[in-house]
Amino acid sequence: MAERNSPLGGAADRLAAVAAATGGAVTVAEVPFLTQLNVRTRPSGDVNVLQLGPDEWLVVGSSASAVGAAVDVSAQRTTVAVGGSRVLDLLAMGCAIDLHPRVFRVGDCAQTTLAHAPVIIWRRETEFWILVRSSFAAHLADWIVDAAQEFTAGD
Amino acid sequence: MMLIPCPWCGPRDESEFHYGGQAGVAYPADPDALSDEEWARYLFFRDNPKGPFRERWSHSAGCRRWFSLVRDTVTNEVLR
Amino acid sequence: MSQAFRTEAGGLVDRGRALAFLFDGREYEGHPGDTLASALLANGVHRVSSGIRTGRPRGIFAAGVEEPNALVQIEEPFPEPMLTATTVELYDGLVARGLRGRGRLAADPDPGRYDGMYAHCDVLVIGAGPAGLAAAAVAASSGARVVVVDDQIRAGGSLLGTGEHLDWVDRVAAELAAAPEVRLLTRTTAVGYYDDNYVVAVQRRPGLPEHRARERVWRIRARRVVLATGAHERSVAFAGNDRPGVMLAGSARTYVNRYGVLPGRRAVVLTGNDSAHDAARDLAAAGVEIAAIADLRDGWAITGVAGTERVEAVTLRTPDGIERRLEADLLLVSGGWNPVGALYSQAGGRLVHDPGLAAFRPDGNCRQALEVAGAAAGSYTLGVCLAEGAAAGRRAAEAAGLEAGAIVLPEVSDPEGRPPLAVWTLPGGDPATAFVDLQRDVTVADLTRATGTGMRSAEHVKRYTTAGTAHDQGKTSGALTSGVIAELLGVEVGALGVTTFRPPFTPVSFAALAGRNRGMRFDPVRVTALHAWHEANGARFENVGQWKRPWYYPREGEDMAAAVLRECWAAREGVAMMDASTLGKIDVRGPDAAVFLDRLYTNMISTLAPGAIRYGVMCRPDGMVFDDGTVIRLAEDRFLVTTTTGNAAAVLDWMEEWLQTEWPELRVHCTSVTEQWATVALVGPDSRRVLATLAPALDVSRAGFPFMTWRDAEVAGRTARVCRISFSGELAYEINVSWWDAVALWEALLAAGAPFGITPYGTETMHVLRAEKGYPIIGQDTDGTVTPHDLGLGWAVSRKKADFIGRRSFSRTDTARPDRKQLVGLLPDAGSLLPEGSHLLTGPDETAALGHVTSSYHSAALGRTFALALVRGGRDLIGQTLWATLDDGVTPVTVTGSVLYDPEGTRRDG
Amino acid sequence: MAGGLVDHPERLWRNPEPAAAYDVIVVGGGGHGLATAYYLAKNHGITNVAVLEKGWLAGGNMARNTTIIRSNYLWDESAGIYEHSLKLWEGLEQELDYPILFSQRGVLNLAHSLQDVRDSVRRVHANRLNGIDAEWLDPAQVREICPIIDISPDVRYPVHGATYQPRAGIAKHDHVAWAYARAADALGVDLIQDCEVTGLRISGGRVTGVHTTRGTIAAGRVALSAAGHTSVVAKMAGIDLPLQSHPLQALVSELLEPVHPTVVMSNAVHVYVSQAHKGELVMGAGIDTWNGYGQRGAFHIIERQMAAALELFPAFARAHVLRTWGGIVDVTPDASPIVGLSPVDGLFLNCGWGTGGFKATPGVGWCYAHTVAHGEPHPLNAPFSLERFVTGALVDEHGAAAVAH
Repeated sequence: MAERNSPLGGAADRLAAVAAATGGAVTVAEVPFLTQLNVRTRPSGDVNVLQLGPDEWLVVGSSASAVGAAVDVSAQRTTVAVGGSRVLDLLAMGCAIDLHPRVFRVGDCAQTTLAHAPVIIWRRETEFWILVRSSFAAHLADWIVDAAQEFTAGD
Repeated sequence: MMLIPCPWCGPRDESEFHYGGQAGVAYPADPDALSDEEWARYLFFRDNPKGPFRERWSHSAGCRRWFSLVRDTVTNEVLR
Repeated sequence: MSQAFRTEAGGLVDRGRALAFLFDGREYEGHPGDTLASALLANGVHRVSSGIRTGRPRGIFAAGVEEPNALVQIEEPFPEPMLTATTVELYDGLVARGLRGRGRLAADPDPGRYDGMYAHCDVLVIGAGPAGLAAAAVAASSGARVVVVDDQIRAGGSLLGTGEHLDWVDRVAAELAAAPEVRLLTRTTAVGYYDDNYVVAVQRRPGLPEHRARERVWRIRARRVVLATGAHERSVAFAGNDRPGVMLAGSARTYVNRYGVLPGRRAVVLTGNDSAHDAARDLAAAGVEIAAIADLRDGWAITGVAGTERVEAVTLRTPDGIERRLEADLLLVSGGWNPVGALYSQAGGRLVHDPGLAAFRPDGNCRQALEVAGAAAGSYTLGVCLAEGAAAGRRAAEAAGLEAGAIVLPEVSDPEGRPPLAVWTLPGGDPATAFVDLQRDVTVADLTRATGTGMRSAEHVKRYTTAGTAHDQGKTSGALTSGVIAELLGVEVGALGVTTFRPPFTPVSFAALAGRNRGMRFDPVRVTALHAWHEANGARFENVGQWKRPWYYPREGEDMAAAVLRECWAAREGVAMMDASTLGKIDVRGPDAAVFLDRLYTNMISTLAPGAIRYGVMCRPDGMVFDDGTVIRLAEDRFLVTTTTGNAAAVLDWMEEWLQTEWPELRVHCTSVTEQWATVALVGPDSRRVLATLAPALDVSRAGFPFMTWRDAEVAGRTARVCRISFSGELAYEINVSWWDAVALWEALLAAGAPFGITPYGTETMHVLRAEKGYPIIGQDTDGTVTPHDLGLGWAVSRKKADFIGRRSFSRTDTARPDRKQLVGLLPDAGSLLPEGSHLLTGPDETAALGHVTSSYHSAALGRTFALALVRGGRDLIGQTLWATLDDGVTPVTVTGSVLYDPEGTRRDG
Repeated sequence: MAGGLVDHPERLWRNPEPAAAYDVIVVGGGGHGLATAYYLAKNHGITNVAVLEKGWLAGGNMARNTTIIRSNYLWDESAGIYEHSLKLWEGLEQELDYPILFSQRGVLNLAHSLQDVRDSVRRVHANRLNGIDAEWLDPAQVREICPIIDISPDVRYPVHGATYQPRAGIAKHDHVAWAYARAADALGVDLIQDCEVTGLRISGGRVTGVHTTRGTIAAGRVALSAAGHTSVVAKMAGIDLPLQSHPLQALVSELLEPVHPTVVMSNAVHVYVSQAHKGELVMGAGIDTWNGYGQRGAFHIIERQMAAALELFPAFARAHVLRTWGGIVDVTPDASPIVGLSPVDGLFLNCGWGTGGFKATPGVGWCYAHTVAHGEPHPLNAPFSLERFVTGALVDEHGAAAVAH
């Protein structure tokens, strides 16, 4: 049976080439096939996700509105990991929100636009994960490759 | 480029939002009870003040929440 | 002649390197650090252009962005229209020419790259002169995030022109450049000040390779802004004040101190304030002979300027009334200084007239979080500028919740000065040669003529004469013009005011503002999981919103018409398939989901049984059709609704708006799953057999899988949801799988369908198939003025429901009219294809149209052309003949019902 | 000569003190108010008229628009009044004896999608039936009219063609206003500036005058013509209107050698551009979505417009934006104006022109003057009554076939 296809599966080489061209100033790669579950409920206070078993998780929060909804959106978005010494400058070329570490800390996330595409930006330890609607993924990849030219050697 | 204070996401550029016009215009409880004139008022007539204006915004590029605020339509200052 | 006017030493140019350039066809040399203007002056070139109206010779008048005269056209390396010689940084190989009025655009595409950056900071300091540097240094000492922008190639501002304390400047600049949270941007001009401290600055980045941006737009959001933009010197209106060699005194001082250039050999100084005396001192020290300093405050006057191409002599009247003719090649003028208030004005601040200052200055209570420091605030002595800057920096740090440290400021002692004279015009001479706006060639005579017409508003006079509207936006002429008008009208200049400043502060290239948002980046291109396959298989694409959708798949030698006929034929007689993934999909769930959808759709949704599907229509409150699609009931409390491709986002917003703002009590959640699912429409009499081979476990029989129901099944080994719906009237299925599985499904369908000649088709064929059945396309057969009844969709409008959005509007007098435009079919009598947009008349010579053609096609199934149209009272006209307009003439058509193919619906179940 | 002063008359207008009473007071000294006053005097012999302007004459939208003149609107009602206006434009320079620099250089309305094409052809056919010159051009023909347009098919939103109205064009807005002002003044109309209306005097359901910053002035009839601010003024009479006021931005470049021979409008990508007589490129942007009276818009609107402009006109890359500004447009739910009677006797409405105000100036002045003089609408503005929002008989110019500006 033919294998699955991720939105940026065909762009892997182009994305990998960015790190080489920029000498590590910008690194970019797709993190495909992540499970994403959209949970709708309005807890008051902390929310925790408990693992109950190999295939079972529990979202726990003292809830004001009990009614919730869980929708599988794993394929709705794909994930693009961007990093490198100039990653903040790269993102600043297309994202209007303030990603400075004083303001946007490790673990923080924001729903906004990057290169005019709707995204979720999630700061991880060493890189940013950009969750992008699958239909916009190719556009975002093209944009990143283009923007990274500013950091390519040759000056 | 105004900064619009989203109650959930904090201040964001106005370009992340969808403008909803005058706030507090409720859908009539019983449309059939309204004359055509009254129905037309609900459909088409909205306040258009020069100065403070309570208006609706939706953070369409973010959390998709609707909220309202008061903005001065001359200075664009968000008053509350 | 090689730089005969360059001083032996001094200045901030790199004398070790020579840069060759061409101006008006002649070769010259300058040095790194020169502007085109300073390099021209170094070579004794004063005349740069001519007056736009008068044609009078014009020279270099200033040394910065305020220059009104020295307009140049860059020819090489790439044509660029209308720059000022005083702002063009000299580079090797520059080819330029003087410009009289109009610039020239290149015919070839611009090879340059442009980009933009967002920046955020606690403190934005605009201007790196003494006040700005002090502010930035103090703010930076607190650890605050600081951005400093300055339009020059190096920090220093006015100190570059006076040559004072440059060691301090360099030290502070170096410290700022090294500080981790500070961004010092030189060659960067703040051009726009918008709401909520959003400042736009443009950075020039010369000398970079082509893959890097030559200009960059900075969009800076600052918690607090310090405006340290300095002041511009202004002229005085007197006869002959436009001659080459007439120069602002402070600018001449800058040429001497900063560029090591003598703007002339022998100078006469005409001033109403102290600053020109300092200029004279520096020029004298550099070797310029000062023939006279005529201080208007002491009763001096000027009665003549001799020379056309260049000042040759100046005639003065001494305080005791003696006329003296002085040989001179330079006439230095100072009519006073104007604080640069453009950005303050853009920020929403007011500029008020300060008689003591003889100028307009910021009133100091702008609504935005900014403050003004130094000359921009009207403080013209160095000590005060430094102190104001430091204080502003400290307050800005405090506003960010940080504590500023101490910094070292240069020791300065401000001299006692005499107050400046408010002087606008000087008597004598021909007012038609007394210029207020040199670039627009506007004179005192022009202003007099304007006020003579009855105009009383400065705005009128400026528009009448065009004063202040040129490339320099009146930087040197604005206040002067107001002053002269006030004199003419006999009012206080303060009462007259200055005109509002508009962005940008200096001209900005279109390309810089466009940045990288060019070509495909202008607007994101959205594609489906199958896009690569479509491209590889020769699809022509149609833009639908941001999506690229396959339009048709021409084979070798096929034109569009042939390809579409073939695709239609396959769907009607065999089996065909289409990528329908772009349809919007929204998961709607919650105990009140059915109630919610009942209110949004015109038809009844709550009666839909789980497992079943219903076509639904949405209206706006005004009763006009907004969107349509299918509603799938997945469970009691769970629906999946589809929207048109273009409306997906709008419909989700629409749902959220009603849920959140009108019906918060409804327990419903809406989630977009448009990209979660890839959708393939499998259409045609053979579609059942193709599906059966790929889904052996699925009962695809008529009885087992009836029309308008759905099944979860495994198709081609993938988890799939199969819907028995049809947008063509044929037996058809919509197969939904995960985006990840789309390619596998598509290829499996191709393989399984091969024996039946399965044919991929695009949007054009889809449109023809649905039109043959009279199914409207929202946005093509509607235009925001069409109700469901107009479309013949009355059957989809519930009469049982108490209310739904749009219902009340149906009973308005015009909306209830029986003779509204209605969707009907048309059969052209001559068999020709009607233009979409053609209008319909009751007779060949009529001009009052009954409506227009919304869709028009060749039909393979009907073997003829047909059309859909919105026609006034159309349903009553069925069977009658109307005339359709063509590009040339009219053609008869017969009105029919809108369902032209298989009206009995016999083909639906195969 | 580039940038030369045209030959303005030596005298334009008196600056009279307001009289105690007038037969008609026109509120708003913009293009519409001045034209209305002129036609009241010229066509109807009503010369005891005052035009009250809170600032300086024609200092509002008249001074801020992009001066595009055309009549190729979709619906018969719109075509009627705009075509009447265009015919008046064609004789206006002679009529008012003033160089208004009316230049019929044609307008191209570009189509960027298959639906744009359908809507465009629909508009062309509708225009022809209304006696309006209109034709559909394919991309190659578009390029013949305007050689600098990029018609290559591989841009983001290719040019599929355009509608063309040869009689359309531009004029110099200030000159038009001053021409009407001068002519009205010459016929005895009082043009009173720095005179803001602060209230409307109404008794027994009839307007009897206005309160102003320069005192109370009696009037038999009051004609509102305060584009952008109409909601504010009408509110003084207790009248609510279906209007929302939005910022609309525009900009000019430096003076350039002739490069752009016609007027190009593109709704899909929001570009409206012509090259004025002096040589500057004059461009209009999209409307800011929010209500605003600040005569200032947001910067991203301008950035967007520049990107779109370069998609169509790569040659503009190194042209420079010299000045941007904003006007206030009052927009109705159907993007068509409201011209006619009001619920208050003797009080008349002219508003909601959105982006169409300038081109309509002579036509609406003519029809509004008729409406005020006769107390009933001229046939051409009858369809634009307030009543249509109740019956639902809208004149929806911003449906699928909308062409703004």
